[in-house]
Amino acid sequence: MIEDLVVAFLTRYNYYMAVIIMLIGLYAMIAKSNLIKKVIGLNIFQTAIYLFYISIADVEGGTAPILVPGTDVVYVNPLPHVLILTAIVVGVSITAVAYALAIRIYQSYGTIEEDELLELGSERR
Amino acid sequence: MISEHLPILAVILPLVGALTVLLAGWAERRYCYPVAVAVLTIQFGLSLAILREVLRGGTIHYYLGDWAPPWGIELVVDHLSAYVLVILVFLSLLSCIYAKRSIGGEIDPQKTVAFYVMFLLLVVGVCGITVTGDIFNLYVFLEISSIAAYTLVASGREKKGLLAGFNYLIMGTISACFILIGIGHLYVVTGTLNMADLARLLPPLYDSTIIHVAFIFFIVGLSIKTALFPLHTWLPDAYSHAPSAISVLISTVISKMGIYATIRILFSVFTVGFIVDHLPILEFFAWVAAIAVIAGSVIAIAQTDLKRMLAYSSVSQMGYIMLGIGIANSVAMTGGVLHILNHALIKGCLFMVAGAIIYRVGLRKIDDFKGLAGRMPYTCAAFFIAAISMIGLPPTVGFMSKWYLTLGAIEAGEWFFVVVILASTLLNAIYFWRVLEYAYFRHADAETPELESRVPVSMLLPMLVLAAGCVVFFFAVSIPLGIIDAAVADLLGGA
Amino acid sequence: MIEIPPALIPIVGALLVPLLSGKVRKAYLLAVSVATLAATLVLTPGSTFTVPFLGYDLALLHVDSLSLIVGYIFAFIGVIAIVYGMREERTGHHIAALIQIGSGLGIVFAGDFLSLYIFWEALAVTSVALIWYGGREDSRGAGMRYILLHIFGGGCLLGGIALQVAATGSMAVGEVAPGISSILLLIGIGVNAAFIPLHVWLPDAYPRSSVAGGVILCVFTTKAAIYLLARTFPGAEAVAYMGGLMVIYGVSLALLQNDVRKLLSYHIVSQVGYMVVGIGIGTALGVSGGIAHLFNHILYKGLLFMCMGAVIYTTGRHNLTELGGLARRMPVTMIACVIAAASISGIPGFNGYISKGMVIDAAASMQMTGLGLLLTLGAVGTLLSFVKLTYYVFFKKNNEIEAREAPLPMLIAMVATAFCCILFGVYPGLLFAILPIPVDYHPFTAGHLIETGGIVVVAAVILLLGWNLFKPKEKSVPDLMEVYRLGGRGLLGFSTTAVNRVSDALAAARRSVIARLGWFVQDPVMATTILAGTALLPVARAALPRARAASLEEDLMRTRDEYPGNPARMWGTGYGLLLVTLFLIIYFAVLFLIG
Amino acid sequence: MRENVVIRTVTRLAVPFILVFGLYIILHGSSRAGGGFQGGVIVASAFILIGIAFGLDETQRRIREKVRTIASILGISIFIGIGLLCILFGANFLGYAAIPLPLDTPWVRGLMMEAVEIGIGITVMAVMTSIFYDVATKEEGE
Repeated sequence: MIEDLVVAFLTRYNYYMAVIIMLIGLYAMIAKSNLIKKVIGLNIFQTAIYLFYISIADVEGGTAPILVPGTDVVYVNPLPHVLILTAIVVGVSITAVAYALAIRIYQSYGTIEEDELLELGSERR
Repeated sequence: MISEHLPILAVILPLVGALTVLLAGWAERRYCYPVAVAVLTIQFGLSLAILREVLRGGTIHYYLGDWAPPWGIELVVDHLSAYVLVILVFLSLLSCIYAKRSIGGEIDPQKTVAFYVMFLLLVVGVCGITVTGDIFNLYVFLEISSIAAYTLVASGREKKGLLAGFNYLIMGTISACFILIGIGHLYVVTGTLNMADLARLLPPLYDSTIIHVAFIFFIVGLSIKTALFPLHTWLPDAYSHAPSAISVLISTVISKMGIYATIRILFSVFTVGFIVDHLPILEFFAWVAAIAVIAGSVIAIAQTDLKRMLAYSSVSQMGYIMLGIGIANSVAMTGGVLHILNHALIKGCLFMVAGAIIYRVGLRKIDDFKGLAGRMPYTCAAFFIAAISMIGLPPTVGFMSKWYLTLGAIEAGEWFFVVVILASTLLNAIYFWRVLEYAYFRHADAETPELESRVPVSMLLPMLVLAAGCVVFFFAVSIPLGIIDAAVADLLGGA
Repeated sequence: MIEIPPALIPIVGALLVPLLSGKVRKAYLLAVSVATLAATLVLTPGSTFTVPFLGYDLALLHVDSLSLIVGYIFAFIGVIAIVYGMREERTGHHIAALIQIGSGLGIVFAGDFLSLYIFWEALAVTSVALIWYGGREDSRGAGMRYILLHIFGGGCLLGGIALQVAATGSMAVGEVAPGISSILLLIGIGVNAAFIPLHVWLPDAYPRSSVAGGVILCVFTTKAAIYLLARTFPGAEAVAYMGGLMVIYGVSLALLQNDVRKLLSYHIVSQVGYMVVGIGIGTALGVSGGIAHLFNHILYKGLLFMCMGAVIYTTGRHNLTELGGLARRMPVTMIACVIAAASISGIPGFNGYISKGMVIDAAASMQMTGLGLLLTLGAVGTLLSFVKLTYYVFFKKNNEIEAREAPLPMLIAMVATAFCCILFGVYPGLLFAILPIPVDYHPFTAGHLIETGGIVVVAAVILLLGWNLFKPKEKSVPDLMEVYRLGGRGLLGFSTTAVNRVSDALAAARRSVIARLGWFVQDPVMATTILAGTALLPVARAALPRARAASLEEDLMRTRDEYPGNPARMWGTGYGLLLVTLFLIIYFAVLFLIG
Repeated sequence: MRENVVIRTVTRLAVPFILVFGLYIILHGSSRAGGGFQGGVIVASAFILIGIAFGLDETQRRIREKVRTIASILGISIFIGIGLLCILFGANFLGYAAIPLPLDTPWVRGLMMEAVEIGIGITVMAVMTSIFYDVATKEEGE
């Protein structure tokens, strides 16, 4: 039983790792009251996916996908890297927007602690 | 010559437009608006041309850089995409026209340039989603438009808009990540990202756990994007605290974009064979949608703020569309896809009315609307037509989708859904008649100050166009139906 | 002649009303209604007018003898109602009235269910407008309840139509086979035809409508439903008994009313009951009697609403207890009202006598003795309540009311209608000539006259014995609407209070779960120690020496104090995030355990 | 910002190398592991470093917002322009091979790809720098 689980874990460990990191990110988003920390949580969440993509591109014993003429080498799959590059750009833009929003929130509310924001919001209502 | 390149132009044009707006705004801030409207008008013409091409010659395939799939990125425009594209561009155009005066009071003047640039970037994303045939491209365009949407929601003077935008950003990004991870899973097992290719390669692998996992990730991610009921939490705040023009834009364009992406993933990537036979997710989907229809309406009844009421009504209407898709026979699908058009017309009109009321008399609460019809007759007439349409009474478009959904549910033998559709009619009636009664049949309090209550033409015109659309498309329903029939046949053809 | 659907004339005509004003508008309204009547009169059986739509051919004009007779009377009363409502100044009121007339005609001439449904809903929507134009404080609620009930009915009708179309593939209006679709259709029609217990909207809304609106309302909605009933359910026995129930129920509640138009409204229920009986019986005599009664009923009930409308218009009062002594002040209205009362009570020489007799005869000829008895009883009750109505409005002494005769347009409308009541009462052949199914019925036979005489005698005896019983009382009589209102209030309460409370409770639960989770995760090892310690403390107290236990307890307290405080909270992104997390955890667990 | 000789000196020394490295990465987009995104970020990091070392106000004055905006527009325009050029010569969008240059097809492709990568690099550089400056300065901005 235990061995089966271990085998199962080892063959798919990149999936589990991705999920674990995602959960860490989600935890930060849920439990941290500071908006900046929430954004960091979001980044961790995204990073999990980047890592997942990179891990699926891996070919055992493969080298970086740069053409080496005349030799018989195994390359790792380059496409996920390209995709993830795009995803990173998207992620960076989202982070930038999130921080900009956090700054604006700070400017208009004077705080970025969510419990205080919540109180301010309910007062206004 | 140009006609071959229409799909890519549909993406490039608003992008160029965004840059032009930026440059124009540099020269003089007030040039932004005419440039943006001009760009969107051309874009609308373009989308009509695409629709014509599709109707004439069937699905258009366009290979970027002449690289044939699966290596290159492929743009595919079929009936459904052309149909959605035309609707979305049209609504963007109208809300852009509408934006001119409405943002005057809601946005800092120095942000006007950024506002229109973001507006056009959102259109880039939306158009990209509709024309792309590549699943990763879909993700990228989804994110482009979403990022633009986050900033636009938060662009107003209203402080709560910032929080709403932040929440929206968090939820939206999580959903995008789920979609991304779904794409990753699919890539692991098939090695391709082209939708048509995926649809071809997936069937032998339908029993693989990874496919199931990927599918569920897609579903959860897309449900957040479309604000399907239990995951709708970001929607009410975002809709009600955004500037009015943006409420119009996201309630029509962004929500439809999510629906479109869902349909694409469900039917063009996974195909009916999977979602019906291997993982009976559609049944589940339909039930969730039915709950959304009822729950959204019930919560909407409790709202006192018009925009918020409309937002919850959107939750319910998204459920309506999803119900049609979930029942998944051709009649119900027709109803669901038709409701994409209908809901865009109706909700666009309603949010425009809400924005005009806020703009002119500064009222948000339904209780304050006493005697409004006398002061804003055209606005209230537009609201009346749209409300009737939302309830689903003839002669308005809302009736047509209700009709097809009912027929579809009956055909599928799903009695419960028939009841849900009829019940939602009743619930819609409750909250819309309340507004109508206040606006038309109560006399204004004596102490209400006589405000200037003429709505500017740039706001009134789009509103009336949409209201007229609600009636016109009832009589001319065969025009969209002609396209939808072909689209639905495409989607269900894989079965 | 060009044959166009008469429905389109007032509906299209209504669009121009806002552009006109003053005398031009009045002339225009009259012209539109007369044109509608003309367009109806030129129709001949077999005329068609189809519009292709959605792959179906919508037959906007499907003319046979049944639709013709109903169409004639609808178009005629349309003209009368427009004349009657000339004094009305509100633009919206005219638009609603015209669309209402058009929709009624639309239903009558619709050859398919889809266009029928469109007009059906238009009828409901414009009715609400007419009710709300009543302007009374309680009009609003009544209009709201009206539209909700009718949208419910419309929904059922739509469902029934959809089923019918799915089953037969045909949109054509015709007889419906038993099944779920027939039940839904029956509910949908029943709402409009005021079947018990769906009738509540009628006495609720009609008394609160505008004066001119009441005349229009009392004609179209219920009668269009009866027409549809005749098309779809001729000869359904259950329907016949429903009609009998309506007759009695309507009459009994009418006798107890104080508001004049409420009294008339309950009489609509009761009189519609006669028509339902006739159609439910389904024989030639029955259906023809029902339709004839529909024809006559529109005349005298329209007249009654006009008279009472005139009374309300000139005096501003609408309760029997407050009225009286108007006979001398409003002689024309009084005469018209007496004619109408005689008609509805079935006095020979007036039109009600003819058709009521037909229905009762039809019931008798089918050996439905019980039903016949009910109908006769209803006739007695009707007579009683109209004696009461005319007495308390016109003849009772009351000198405090200052009133003048109603304005000229109203008088013209009333006199014209009263004339028709007598005309069709004296020359029933005129009506028999246009009935859908030719019948051989002789109204003025000795048997019928004796029967009527019996009714009058019984009524007179009851009046003599129990005059005081019929004295109007101020207290209003409860009806089923109260029950429905409770239900509606429950729903509103549910969505405003319960939903909020549940969501608050959920939010609180979520916060506490998150807070605890957050607390635990700050330092899982220490947290476990604290939890275990707290759980084991009682055991330790029991098992260990006191000093030892005390020191353990002290340790625990210290650990608790030292524990990183500040339990985490979460924010508006709300349970969406939590759901996603839950999903991921489940996914993780499933993947890990199953592989 | 306080005077810090070490940081300033190191920055002075490092920035040219970073820039050159960035350009190298950008220019290897067609044949090696490189490209506009990566290179653009590296170049941007040089500007960010300057901002940290010499103070934001000083740097803002040197590299104005307008310049950054123009740069980003320029970059996208290069990308779109080349794409449309291909359409003009009868190929699909970004179908480089159709551009009539007196070279072999692979060379044309490589050259055009480089041009596109340069465009992307300029945009990424400009946008990244803007993000940093806008977030770091106290003015309002998104």
